[in-house]
Amino acid sequence: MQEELIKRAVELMEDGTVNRVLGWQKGQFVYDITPAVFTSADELKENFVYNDFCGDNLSKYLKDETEKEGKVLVFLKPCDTYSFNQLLTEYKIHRENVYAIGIECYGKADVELLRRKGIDGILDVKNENGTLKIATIYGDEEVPMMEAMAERCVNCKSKKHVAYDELIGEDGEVLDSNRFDMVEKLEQMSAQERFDFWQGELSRCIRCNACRNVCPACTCEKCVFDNPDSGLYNKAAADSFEEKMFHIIRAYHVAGRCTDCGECSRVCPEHIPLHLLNRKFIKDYNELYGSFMAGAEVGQVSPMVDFTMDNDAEPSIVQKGGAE
Amino acid sequence: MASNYDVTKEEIEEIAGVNPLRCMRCGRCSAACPSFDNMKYHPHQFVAMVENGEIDALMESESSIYKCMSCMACIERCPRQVQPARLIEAVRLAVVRKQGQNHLTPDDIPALLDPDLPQQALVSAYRKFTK
Amino acid sequence: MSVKENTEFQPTIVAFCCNWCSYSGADLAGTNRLSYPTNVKIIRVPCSCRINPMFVLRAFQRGADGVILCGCHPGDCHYMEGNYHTRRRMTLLFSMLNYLGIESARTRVEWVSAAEGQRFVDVMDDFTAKITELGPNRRLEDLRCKKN
Amino acid sequence: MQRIGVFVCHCGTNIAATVDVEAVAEAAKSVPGVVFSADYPYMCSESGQDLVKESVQKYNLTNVVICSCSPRMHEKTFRKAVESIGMNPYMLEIANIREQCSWVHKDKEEGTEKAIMLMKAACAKATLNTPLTPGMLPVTKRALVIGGGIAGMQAALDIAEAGYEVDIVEQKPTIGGKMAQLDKTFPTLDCSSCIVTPKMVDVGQNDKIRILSYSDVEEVKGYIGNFDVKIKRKARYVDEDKCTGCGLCTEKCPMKKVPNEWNLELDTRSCVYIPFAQAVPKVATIDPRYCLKLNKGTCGICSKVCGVGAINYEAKDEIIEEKYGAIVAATGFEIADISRYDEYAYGQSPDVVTSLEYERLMSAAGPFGGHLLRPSDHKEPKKIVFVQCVGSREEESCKGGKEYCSKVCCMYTAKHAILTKDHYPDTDIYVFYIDVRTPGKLFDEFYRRAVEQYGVHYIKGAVGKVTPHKETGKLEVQGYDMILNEQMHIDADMVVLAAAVEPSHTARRMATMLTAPMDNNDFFTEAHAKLRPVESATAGVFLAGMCQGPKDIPETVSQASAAAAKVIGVLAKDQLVGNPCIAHPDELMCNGCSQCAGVCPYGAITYVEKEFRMPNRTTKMRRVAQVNEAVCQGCGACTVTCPSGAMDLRGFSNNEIMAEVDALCL
Repeated sequence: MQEELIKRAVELMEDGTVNRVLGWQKGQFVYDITPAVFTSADELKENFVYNDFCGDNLSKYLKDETEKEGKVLVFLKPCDTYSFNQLLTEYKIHRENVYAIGIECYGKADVELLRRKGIDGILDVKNENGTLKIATIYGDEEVPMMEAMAERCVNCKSKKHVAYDELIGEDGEVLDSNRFDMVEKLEQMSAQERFDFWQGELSRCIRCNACRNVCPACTCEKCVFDNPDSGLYNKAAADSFEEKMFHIIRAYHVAGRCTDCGECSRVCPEHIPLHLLNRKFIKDYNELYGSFMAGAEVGQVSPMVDFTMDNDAEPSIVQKGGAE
Repeated sequence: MASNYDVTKEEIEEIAGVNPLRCMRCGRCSAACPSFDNMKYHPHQFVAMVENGEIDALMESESSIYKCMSCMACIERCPRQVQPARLIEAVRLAVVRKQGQNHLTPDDIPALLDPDLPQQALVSAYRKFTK
Repeated sequence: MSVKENTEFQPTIVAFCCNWCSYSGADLAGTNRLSYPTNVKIIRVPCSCRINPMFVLRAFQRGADGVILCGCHPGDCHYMEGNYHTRRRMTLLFSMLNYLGIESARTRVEWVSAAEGQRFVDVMDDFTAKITELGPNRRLEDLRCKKN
Repeated sequence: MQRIGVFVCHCGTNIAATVDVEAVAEAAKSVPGVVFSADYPYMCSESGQDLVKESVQKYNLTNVVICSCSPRMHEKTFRKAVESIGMNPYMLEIANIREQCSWVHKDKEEGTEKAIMLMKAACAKATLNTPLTPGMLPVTKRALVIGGGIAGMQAALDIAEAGYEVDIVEQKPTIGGKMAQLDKTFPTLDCSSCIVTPKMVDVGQNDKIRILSYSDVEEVKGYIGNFDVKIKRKARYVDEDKCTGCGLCTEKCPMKKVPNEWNLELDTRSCVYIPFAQAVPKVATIDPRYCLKLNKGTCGICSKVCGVGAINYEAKDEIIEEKYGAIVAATGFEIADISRYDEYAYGQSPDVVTSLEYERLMSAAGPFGGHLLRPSDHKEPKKIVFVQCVGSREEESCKGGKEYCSKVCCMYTAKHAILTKDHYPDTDIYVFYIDVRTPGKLFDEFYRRAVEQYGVHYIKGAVGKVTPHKETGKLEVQGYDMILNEQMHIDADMVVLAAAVEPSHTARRMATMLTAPMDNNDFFTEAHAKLRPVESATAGVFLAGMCQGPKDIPETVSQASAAAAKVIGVLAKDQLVGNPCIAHPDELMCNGCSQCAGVCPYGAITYVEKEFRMPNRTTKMRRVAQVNEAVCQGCGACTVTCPSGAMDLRGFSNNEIMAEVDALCL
């Protein structure tokens, strides 16, 4: 796959369709991939990589890239295409300045899951027919890919590309995933249990803002938390509620625009399952106002800015919790 | 009101799934009824009498409940979705149940099936069973 | 800074009221000398759709024990559709707060028209009673900002 | 640094009885920013206001907080007072310690405590107050009336009377509307065209009024005082200025089989046509769907016979752009499609007609010259059945009917019955009704006349089925009489259906352009059902006639005149004062996501590409929100939608409300 992508990128660069390529660049280790812009065939051949750890959603980088001169080539996995559409809906990408190639994806690995299995000192990882052959400084290991797959990929919502100029590999279907199972599980808990769960998760937050910076929906010029006129201006947590407030507001602000790409949870250095907040909003508005998938089409009206006169639920339907 | 049958208007309304208060007394149901001349109480009267709780009179009026052909013309014409035919059916059912004539259990049916039996009769019968 | 220190618990309740219906409804309660608990403190906003989830959270952060939003009845909004937006936003926000383990009885939206002084009082009586029953908002309050 | 003055009102004993006002004034002294505080028996009195003014000057106050009654009561009074001495009125805040404190609480200790908190919240907000200046908007002193029926004509005449220019846009070739198609009017039996055609002439001859007939409104931009409207003038193929309306072309036109809309297609007309004799403007129009010259390149007779050379086959649709200060929507109504009621055999027999068709059948200018004949065999009907409420008062879920009462049917049916009996006394007339609704001056008397004087059979009941019999030419009507409790069968010659009225099919498109709200039935919604019945919620857009809801002619005319008065009220001003408490975006923060535009009920938010200076002397084009200050009403829906907080509301800013929250919770 990697060779195929490089070959096509070089072709498009040589025939003048694009003048640079937005892709994934090798890191120091096989699993620490970074997004990068390549401007020459040599750079591509040397540093471009596409493997099981290329989870980064490249669509957000298009916001800046498409403002520059010339067309940029971008590779989009199915879930990335939703973000791509959503950014188009919000006028964040200049469509004419981008050439999008949809690429197939069978799920990406999460190195954290390997580490939790006690695999450390990883030198190399190869995927052979669904089995990861891992070379470490302590010897070789084998792990089935399914066991190393990121949560968001296990519960993949769609293998369908909703936007592209060209497709490499197969297009898939929108899937019936189990992505709301954990949300449901939390909903079943008592208020105290839920509170304890989130207390435990959110108290680890160090307000590094990685979730915000990586999120394709967080494309504000300046975040509301950095806006002195918002009344929320603060750089660091002032009290124990601050992180909760930050994460509620963050999830609220991306609700209806979040495509559930899962980047927030992927980049969180504290491994807080932030996607569970986003998914709660998605689950709620799907159930209350009809199914809606942000980014499925360009120009959709989000349920957050829409309403019906007669059929909307009253806020009083939220009744669970109470004195317990 | 002294009742001979102990069937309340709420029961009839529940069986029929009809709210007689929606009726605005336009009379289109009775205007459309093909059995009008054979019925003592006419479709609109069913609505009004159920609303007033006069269930006994309806249950006793065989000429009314058994002359309705369930053609659903009244339902079709009604501008307020009152559905008089469903009320009539509900009264019929109330009578049948009171008389203990509802002997057939679903298990009895396969043995009684006749290939010539119209499909509609079957569907109609099942519909009654589900009520 | 409750004057009835060391007695029963006095909750702090913030009520956001839209200028056209609920704030007038509250005024009408006053004009008719209908009494409701002093715990309720009203903030006037032009429309219920002006109420940002940030305000609700901020109130909790600063030590409110309950937050109630009042607006015109659906269909009667002075700005035609503002309260429809409020309805959606707050349903989702409350659901999220509930999901985080915050007692959902601490948040409420009520539609109170300018003519419903009595209803305003009933709503506030009921809400205050419920919050008093729930007790202080330990889960969300900011300890450092609370004076006692 | 802010210098706040706090003034606490006793309101006689209204406040002072349950709130220790001296304590509140004393507590104010320790609030940050407060440099002066006082209490006074009646702040709103002349001397109370003077105290505020003097203190502002004496202590150089930048903000004033008044602890008194509800701001809904005296906010304006105090704002005026401080404005008179040069302070910005929006630097003043009110703490409502009467309606929301002293009047609702009994315990003085608790009341005082709460009053102090309310005072502190008001101070917290006041500290963040910024001076606000309402925008002044120029007014284009011309009005647009959409629709040339009786509502539009009346509104235009009244506006013109006041000396302002008016344009009427009418989609048909002539003004006059539905009223011109009526035969007589109830309950006076005036000849409709005798009263409406002089009005049409008045409109045509008024030099302040311009009629843009055969035209459509294509686009409306702008806001009260400054609407920019694009109007499409459809190609008429006849030069309006040259045509004298002599009608020669219509006589000579060989294409005579065109269904005549004017007579509801009960007869035919020529392809080049003048809708009716009294049309205004009296100008011919070529129907491009049927013209042989336009479609096949043959014929061309009309051009040859026209003495003034008015025919122009090359004409094209033309878009004109105009500016207006106010708009009257008078888009009128149509008769709802009743073909789905197959029980009444409408469409199966030509002798089953709608009431408007019956109106044309009776009209002297109608297809039979005023002689009432059945459309099928042109014989006089001897037995006529009228059916009320066809498609009205019906749940939408039933047959897609209208839930509302069409209001005019009861009266026009009585009119039809009386007129028919007047001309043909031996006619038998049956009217099947659910209710007869006659609220109006002389209405019930009129209906009773139909029953008592003319012997019209009014039957409380309904029609279940109409069966046309080919052989006899009769219509068998199966009906039900609720009073006699019996079904009846009538062999009728004609059946007349009182079909529901519905808003013009163009109304929704128009409402979208005007950003005016509509109800589920596509009627325009008034700004307030009781107190602002002729205004749309969109400033500068006014409503007249059936487009707002079913109504009869006098109601339509009075609403049109009322709308005209409102328009004149706008046009008479040289400038409009805006509301300063409106949304405004911080362009540096705005990220162009466009969510705010989606929630704005007034369409006040637009987006522009704007160049911004960036570091290192570079620039960048960015999409940012713009709020039209004239259109924004200040609800704040956009401010909550804005994720970055770039959109804020003046007078109720995020910071101000947060400060109030903080003050009340601490």
